[in-house]
Amino acid sequence: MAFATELGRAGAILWKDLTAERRTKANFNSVVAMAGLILLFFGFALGPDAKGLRSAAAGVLWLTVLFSGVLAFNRSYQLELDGNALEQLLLYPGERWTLFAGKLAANLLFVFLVEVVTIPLAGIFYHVAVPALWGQVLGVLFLGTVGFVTLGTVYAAMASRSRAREVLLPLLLFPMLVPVLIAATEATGALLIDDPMGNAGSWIRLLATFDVIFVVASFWVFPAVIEG
Amino acid sequence: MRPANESSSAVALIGVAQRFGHRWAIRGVSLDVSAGEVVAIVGHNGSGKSTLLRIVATALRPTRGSAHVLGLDVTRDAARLRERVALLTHDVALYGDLTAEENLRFAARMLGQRPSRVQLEAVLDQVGLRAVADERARTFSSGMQRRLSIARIFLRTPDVLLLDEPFNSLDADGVALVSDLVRQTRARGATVLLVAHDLQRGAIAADRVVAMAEGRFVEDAAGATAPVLGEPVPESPDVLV
Amino acid sequence: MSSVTMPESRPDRGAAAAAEPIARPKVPWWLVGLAFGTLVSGQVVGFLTSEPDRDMGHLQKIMYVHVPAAWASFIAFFIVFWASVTVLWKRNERADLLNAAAAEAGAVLTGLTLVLGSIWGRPTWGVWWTWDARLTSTAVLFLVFVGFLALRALTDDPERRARWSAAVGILGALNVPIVYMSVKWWRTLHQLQSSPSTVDADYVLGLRWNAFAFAFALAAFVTIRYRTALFALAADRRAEARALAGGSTDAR
Amino acid sequence: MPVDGRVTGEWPYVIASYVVTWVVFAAYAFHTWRAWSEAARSADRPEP
Repeated sequence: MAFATELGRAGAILWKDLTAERRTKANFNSVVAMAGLILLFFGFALGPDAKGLRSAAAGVLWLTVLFSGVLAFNRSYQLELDGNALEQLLLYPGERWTLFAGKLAANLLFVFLVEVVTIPLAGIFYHVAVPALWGQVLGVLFLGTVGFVTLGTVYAAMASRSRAREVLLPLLLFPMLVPVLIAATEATGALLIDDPMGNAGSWIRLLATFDVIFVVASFWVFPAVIEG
Repeated sequence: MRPANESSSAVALIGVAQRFGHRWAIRGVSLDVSAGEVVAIVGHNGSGKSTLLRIVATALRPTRGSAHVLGLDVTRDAARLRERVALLTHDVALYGDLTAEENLRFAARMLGQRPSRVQLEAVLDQVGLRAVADERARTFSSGMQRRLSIARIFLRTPDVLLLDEPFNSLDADGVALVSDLVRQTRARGATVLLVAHDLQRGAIAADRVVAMAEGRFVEDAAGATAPVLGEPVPESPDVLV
Repeated sequence: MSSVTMPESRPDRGAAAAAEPIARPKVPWWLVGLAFGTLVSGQVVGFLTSEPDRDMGHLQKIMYVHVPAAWASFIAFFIVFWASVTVLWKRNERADLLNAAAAEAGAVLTGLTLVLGSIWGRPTWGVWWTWDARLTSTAVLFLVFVGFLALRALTDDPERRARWSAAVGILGALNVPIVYMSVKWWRTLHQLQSSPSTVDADYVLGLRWNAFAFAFALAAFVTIRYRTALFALAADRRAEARALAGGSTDAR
Repeated sequence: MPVDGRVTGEWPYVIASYVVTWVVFAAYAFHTWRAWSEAARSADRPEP
């Protein structure tokens, strides 16, 4: 019962963030535009050779997701900082982890929606057909995004309230994402060519391990991060 | 002066000090408020009165001293206190892209309630915003935004009600709304602490007026005219501020 | 008129604390001496006991500073992790000072490890940088330390700074083994040359000696930085006592 | 690069690595000393 009430609070935050975003779409449109730009520019940097583009596609896709997604996290807290809604948020009864659960769910959904647009675009630009193992590719996308968004949600809670927040968030976040970037890129790259060496499995396990560790740790540290 | 008895006092502060970086917003204050009392804290900007309220509301951990509300420690028992204490924050704390109804619905859900549209409209009606229930809070005047933030208080029946500058940008009707709220809260035996730099004449019947300056109390006018305000003689037994 | 309490002074310990002199921090000279002595002697021993390596020749001698620096930075990260957990668990402000001291020393040591690895890599592999698992994960470690210190520098409120850097410290420390594993697998799959990891028995004495020397140096630096911070905290407390000594008022 | 399986011309790199180590230690020791003396000075300073 009590747990259901707490989940209800997380649901309220998710609903509130998505409603606000649905109204303006300002965040979504700019992040998707940024993702498109990054995809295009990597294409220019890599050259028009179709074979080279195809082999670079997995890495480019993940970098695009990371670089464009990171723009969203600070904004998700900007909503709370305008009019000092955060103080009110912290004064509601209930557990603080629900705030994290709500923010995490909202950010996850947001980044998934960005990916829905970005991934087909990457497929077109980089000449990648729908792979035979598309189910596993989706699994990698899910696991990689969960790891990325979990840490992004924690670090943005700090960065958005500090000076120089635009610089601080990537500075804190990106070094932490090295395992996500490597594992997700390797797994995606392998799966796009039907995983001939059977490597994807161990990378997926690494991603899953990363996710479990950091989801648990983030729920633990977040109450200390968000207060005051 | 009487010793702070934590169990019988609604609010008991002893030697509370609050520091922000190198600045001391509160430099050691002690306050004892009985249950059912209405206490007004007045003072200029930066005198520390809002900070004091935020400590009582568990929004800040006091740097020094002890603070108990309803017998509970504001630092240790903060989670339990939040169920029984409500703060009308200085900022309106609204989401501009949500409608009035949605802002209120969000607050209700954060309080663990599942209100129907009709219930929410009834509350909006109380603060005079029913007509604009489906308009975005961003389009509201500051007075309307203030009313909407007051509507959140109407969702609850707190044992301690904290009001930070409740009259800000309110018209005469709005001021009457707040004074009604205070009267009703007092009538059901709950405690009210309110903070204002400019108390509107006759708006609040306070049992006590406390003045703050530079992080300390400078006056404590219990049942008497508060000299700092230069207000006329009150009607017994309350202080009309 | 009933009781109007006017400002009164509270003759509490604050007034006494305001006048009290603060004890100067003691520099642990024995530790500084030990660190310096073992560093110098360790390097002499290293040079005397190590014949040129079959493949690397005299380059092997870089191992006596490179590897201990890496090990010492790992110790620093353990301290950061432990101090961070203590900060969040006990809300202990002294643990935060230790956290800052260890992170700063750790950043210096990881930075040194990177530069030394680069100097070693140039004649060995012909490049200044290689995507070796250890070098790469040390670089990530360095960046985590840098982020930690940047966050501290950009956060003013000491209480908030303590909580935030503890969160970054815990998450960063948890990530170290995962980063190392991921980089190692990544490299193995790419079939590049591996780093010289087997240590010949001739080099063990010099390596151990230098490892202790770097650990002592780390201990000396962290101790002095920590005591400096404690000292600053005591001075701050005195200033606080002065600020509050003007007396508090009661309204009861 | 290895010639006959053995690296040559290695001394400059060995010397450089030890010089770098001592320079870094000296610089950090200086930084530590300066922070210490600054804290000591501010503690001695009377409050305004």
